[in-house]
Amino acid sequence: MSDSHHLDLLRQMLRIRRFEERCAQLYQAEKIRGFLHLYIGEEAVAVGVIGSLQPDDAVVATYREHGHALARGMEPGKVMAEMYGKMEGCSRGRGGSMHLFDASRRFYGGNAIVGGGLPLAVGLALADRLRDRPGVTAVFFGEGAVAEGEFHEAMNLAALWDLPVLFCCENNLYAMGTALERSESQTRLTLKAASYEMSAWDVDGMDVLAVEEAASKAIESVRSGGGPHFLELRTFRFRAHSMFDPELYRSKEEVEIWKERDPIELFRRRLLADGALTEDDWAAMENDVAEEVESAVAFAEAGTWEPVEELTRFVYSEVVPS
Amino acid sequence: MSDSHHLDLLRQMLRIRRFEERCAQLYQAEKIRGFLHLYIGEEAVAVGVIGSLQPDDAVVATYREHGHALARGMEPGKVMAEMYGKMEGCSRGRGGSMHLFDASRRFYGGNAIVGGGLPLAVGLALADRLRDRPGVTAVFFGEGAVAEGEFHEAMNLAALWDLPVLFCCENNLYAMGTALERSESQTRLTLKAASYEMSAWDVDGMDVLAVEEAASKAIESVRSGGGPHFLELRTFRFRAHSMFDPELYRSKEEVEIWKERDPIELFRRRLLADGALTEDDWAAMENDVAEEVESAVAFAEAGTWEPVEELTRFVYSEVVPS
Amino acid sequence: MTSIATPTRTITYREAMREAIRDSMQRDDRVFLMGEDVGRYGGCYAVSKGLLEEFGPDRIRDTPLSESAFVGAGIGAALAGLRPIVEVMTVNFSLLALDQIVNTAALYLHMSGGQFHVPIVIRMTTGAGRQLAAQHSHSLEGWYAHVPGLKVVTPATIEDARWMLPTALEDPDPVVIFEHAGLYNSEGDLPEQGGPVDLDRAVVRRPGTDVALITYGGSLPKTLIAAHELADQGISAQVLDLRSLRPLDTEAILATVASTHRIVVVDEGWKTAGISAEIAASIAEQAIWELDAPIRRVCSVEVPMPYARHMEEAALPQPAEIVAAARELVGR
Amino acid sequence: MTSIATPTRTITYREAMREAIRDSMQRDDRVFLMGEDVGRYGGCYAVSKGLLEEFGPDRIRDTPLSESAFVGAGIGAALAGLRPIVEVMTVNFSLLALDQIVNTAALYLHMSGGQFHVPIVIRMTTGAGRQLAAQHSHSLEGWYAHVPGLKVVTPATIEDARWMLPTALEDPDPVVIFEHAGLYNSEGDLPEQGGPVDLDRAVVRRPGTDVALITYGGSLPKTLIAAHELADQGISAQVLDLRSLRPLDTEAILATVASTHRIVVVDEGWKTAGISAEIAASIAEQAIWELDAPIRRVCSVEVPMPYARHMEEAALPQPAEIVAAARELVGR
Ligand SMILES: Cc1ncc(C[n+]2csc(CCOP(=O)(O)OP(=O)(O)O)c2C)c(N)n1
Ligand SMILES: Cc1ncc(C[n+]2csc(CCOP(=O)(O)OP(=O)(O)O)c2C)c(N)n1
Ligand SMILES: [Mg+2]
Ligand SMILES: [Mg+2]
Repeated sequence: MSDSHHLDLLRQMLRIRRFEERCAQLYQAEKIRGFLHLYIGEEAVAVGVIGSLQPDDAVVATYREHGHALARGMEPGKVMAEMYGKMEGCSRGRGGSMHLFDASRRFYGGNAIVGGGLPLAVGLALADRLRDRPGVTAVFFGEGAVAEGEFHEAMNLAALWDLPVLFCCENNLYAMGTALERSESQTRLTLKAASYEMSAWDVDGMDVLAVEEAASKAIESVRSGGGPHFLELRTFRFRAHSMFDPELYRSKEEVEIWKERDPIELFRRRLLADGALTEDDWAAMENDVAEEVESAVAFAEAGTWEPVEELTRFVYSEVVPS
Repeated sequence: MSDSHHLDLLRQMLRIRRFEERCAQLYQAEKIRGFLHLYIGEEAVAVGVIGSLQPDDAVVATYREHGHALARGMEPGKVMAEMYGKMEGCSRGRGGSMHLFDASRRFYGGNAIVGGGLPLAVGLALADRLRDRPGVTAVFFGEGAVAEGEFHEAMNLAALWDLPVLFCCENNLYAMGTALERSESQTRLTLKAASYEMSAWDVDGMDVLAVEEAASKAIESVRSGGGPHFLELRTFRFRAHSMFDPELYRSKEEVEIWKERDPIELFRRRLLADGALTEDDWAAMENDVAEEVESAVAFAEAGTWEPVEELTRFVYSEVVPS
Repeated sequence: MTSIATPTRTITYREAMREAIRDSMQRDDRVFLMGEDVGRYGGCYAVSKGLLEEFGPDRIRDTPLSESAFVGAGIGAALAGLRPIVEVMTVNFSLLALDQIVNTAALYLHMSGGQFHVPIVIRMTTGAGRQLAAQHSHSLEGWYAHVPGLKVVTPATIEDARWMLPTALEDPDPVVIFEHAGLYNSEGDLPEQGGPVDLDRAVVRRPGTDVALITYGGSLPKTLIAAHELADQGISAQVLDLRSLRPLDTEAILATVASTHRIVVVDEGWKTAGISAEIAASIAEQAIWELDAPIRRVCSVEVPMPYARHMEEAALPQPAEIVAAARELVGR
Repeated sequence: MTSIATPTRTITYREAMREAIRDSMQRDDRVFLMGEDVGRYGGCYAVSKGLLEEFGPDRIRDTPLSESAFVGAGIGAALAGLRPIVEVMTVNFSLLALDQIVNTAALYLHMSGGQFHVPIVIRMTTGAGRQLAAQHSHSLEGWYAHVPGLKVVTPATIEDARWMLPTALEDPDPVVIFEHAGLYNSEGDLPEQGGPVDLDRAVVRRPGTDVALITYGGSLPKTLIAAHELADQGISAQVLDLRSLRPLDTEAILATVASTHRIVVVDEGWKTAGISAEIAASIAEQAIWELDAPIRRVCSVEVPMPYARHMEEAALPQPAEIVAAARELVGR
């Protein structure tokens, strides 16, 4: 892979990190309300996987999806405006942080029901298959969702029907306050896939190149008719589950140890060592990203409120979709 | 095992067979209505497993549970009266064939929602565990139920909490008209258990001794704190799914081949060969069973109809349970 | 709605449904049928019998026992441009798919600011009357009618069984079709020249002036029997078939009130907070002074459905009760 | 119900709930709490904070994300003699457990001819108002109230938060407790000498003669504000807190009608076929001639709940609308 590609991976992760750090501030400032789930620490996963997808592929994510939305190329301004609840937001201000959508990029959100996106992904893939379209559907979910019946049903259906689905399990070891070992009797998640005769790999989710390599291989196999594939992406959430979480369930030490494996810092050092990145490049990158984030905030600030009269619009369709 | 025990196993299977053959006639005669799911061909499973349980153990079954009810020692008269819809029935005539209950024998029915009994069994076992009672809960379900999310959730919970549950999967190869290979991407069902780190064996469900041996071992392990256990009991339904099923989905030949492995006939021949059974014994056994079935029918016929005024009784409790 | 002039043929409700599915699949290759045992078994109620042979396993798709996943998959397929008909064998099992129906199908369009349409049709059998006992006898139409984003229809006639589906498939939003198990064997005349019918208007199935009997779905035949008996007793009862429970045709309901001033609502569902409550409530809000008598509701007794025939009959609305309620309102 | 004489102390709704759980667990070792994050996390809404340390992981049991299984397990444990309190984090997720609640918990006693009691208590948070958007803002109390075999209560006051649970745990049948998320931080005075309260009677929270405002749960505070404003405008509004949605205290509802003759029902749930419909319907059936004005319902607008604050406020019932509805009925 070329240096420029590596620099781009670094930039993508940095964009997400700075964007969300700003979101946290804006939450304190009460510009953003509701639930806010930060992806900080897990950026390598969304960047590595989604960067390996094609425009015609589909993405289904969770309520912790800012990183996925940005990695998919959604405009930061529209995403930020959505969190502000502005009409210029990617969901018209109706969804907020948990419900980012972008039909033009086949970004199907943004689902706040744990496991709820999994059956949806199976259906998107079924449609692509029945219409002989080359699309692959990547669905993201946490390790906590593995305990849900919908995970089981969706895995079986995708495998049984050989559908082009890439199951991306973001194993950050906690589901709110519930550690994996208190959620699963068998914590080796790739064994679940085996029970559906689905191929599966576990991947270091803190190493963006490892994620990218695994994802590319898996996507290629899925696209070429190899059936669905399961990726366990081992990562960690550096921040609380949401802005309300006092984090009683884990120690500061545990978090600190994981922070030493910060995917951005690890990759930055590596590129510096390789000489692919200079300190100046880095400073410039930080600058560009900071500008992008500030213009996103400016866009959101300048946004308008949806007129209350439009509350009942789109309960039902105004036009018939083709 | 003693000859007398073997004869008893044979008798238990025969009781179920003749009882259900009579039910089929009574359905034609419109004495029994609603759905009627016959267990004919699968008798060795209920007899082998339930015969190995203790009185304090609990049983949870499906809508195909006549055999389980009889094997658990429920009076044939009360079961038949239930199918007649008589007040003397084991569920007061309110449940019918799909909802046989007997609190005195910890027989929790009789559940017509596929997979619905599985979470219930986990809870029964949890209660026994929390109260330090020695009970084991045996839950029966078909291979079709394995695709349901409730199966997945219940298996994980039982294994995660190390609960005394014996999961008995009656794999008769079809879920209504859906063959196992059209229902599961991975048809080796014991692999499912492995994905929950639960021990599992597959057993020839047409050989009552094999079932009994496996069940006894499994129950012993579960009771002694070994955690839940999964048994796949390979069997076959000789009759249609229900009285409405035209059986378009399978060939007569397939059914005929399986009938050659009729669990009753196989075991009868074996006992005759061993000299444990004589033709006279067999004739006597047939006689006893026929009498039992006829007295059950007589009991049902003599039964009374619940007064319509009692329709609203037991929507809520009349007494506080201890 | 059957006009007398046109030639008709006699078919069953089941056949009308099957014809509707076949015809829709022939016209539009984006349409497919998915559900438990819709293929090789021929459909639990034989509605899809023969379709597998005609359309093959891709379009007549047997699913495992996974209500949440295959309904959710139908929603995903609809989002991606197909026109799935998802059959949930019965409303009783739809409880396992409610999360997908309520939290995804019903919300996605509004929540995405108008971006994502979910043109799915979900068919399910509903109702009691066949001694299937408590877990197989629910009527939860009222629950579905409670949810914005869904459309809920209840074909009660042969013509609606034949012609509501094509309209539902043209609809850009999720439509839930409730088919009462007791109707499948009913026969009726279908006009040869029929065509798609609307999904939102109630229809007067029998004119009348003294009292109005408002009902839908599986209760329509019983209600017509009651109206007939009332006629024999010199009482002219109008019968309004709602056809759609969401949206409710409030205009038609109010017109009925204005013309008869006495209302009996007949609903196989439980009374408390069911669709019968909504009908009574909307009248109490919008036409209370039009009433010459209190509103009466004839619904199932609020008990889990018992197996024994006599108990089930006692639990379900019967023509005699409808007649009694109407007579009480009319005062003779 | 707070009598003026007795000494009181001020605590929050959340603390009252926690005290109720702790006290019940201390009194009866068959009682245990089970649900997602009730233990180490301290409860999504901090209700069970500190209880794990006091009672240990067997009785304050964290569950995996498996709503159907752990609710079903609670039902099984109740069948086997325990007294589980199962916390479903919010009503939105209870859709995944509905099969167990409706097809097992609600049916087993009747279906078994009276053999199997299911003394389970299921607690869930309900309601909107915190900008959590469409999938996290449902109010489905009306759905649960539709189901025979369940009891459904909606504590709206500190005293009910503290004293409904012990009664629910004594109850031999399944009781569903809805806790509105907006109430947890509310403070109030709790009588030191309190004790278990009934689960089936409505209570007049504010006397009044011109109009009655009937409500429950999270809408009670808004409704009391409206009544206060109405008083300032010279209109005496009675406020009836239903407390229980199943059974409904019809007697109290009819008494309210008889004393005020004008009814406004306030319900955060959607209007169509919700609990507000049942209240209006029962009045239209049993006390229609007592009414001096049509019944009015102030409910949430029938849309998925939007995220933006101004849109969410527009979608939810507000005191101003309640006031307007009441004034319209009173005619000043
Ligand atoms: C069905 C359902 N149950 C519970 C919740 C509440 N909840 C939101 S996120 C969450 C934890 C999910 O953990 P995981 O799947 O590992 O994803 P993560 O948050 O770690 O990314 C829970 C319990 C929910 N949103 N949906
Ligand atoms: C949740 C649910 N879905 C569908 C049905 C309809 N149904 C009843 S039995 C059955 C097949 C079950 O097959 P299996 O689990 O293998 O048990 P078997 O009948 O073979 O003993 C189906 C689909 C049901 N009762 N419950
Ligand atoms: Mg996690
Ligand atoms: Mg089977």
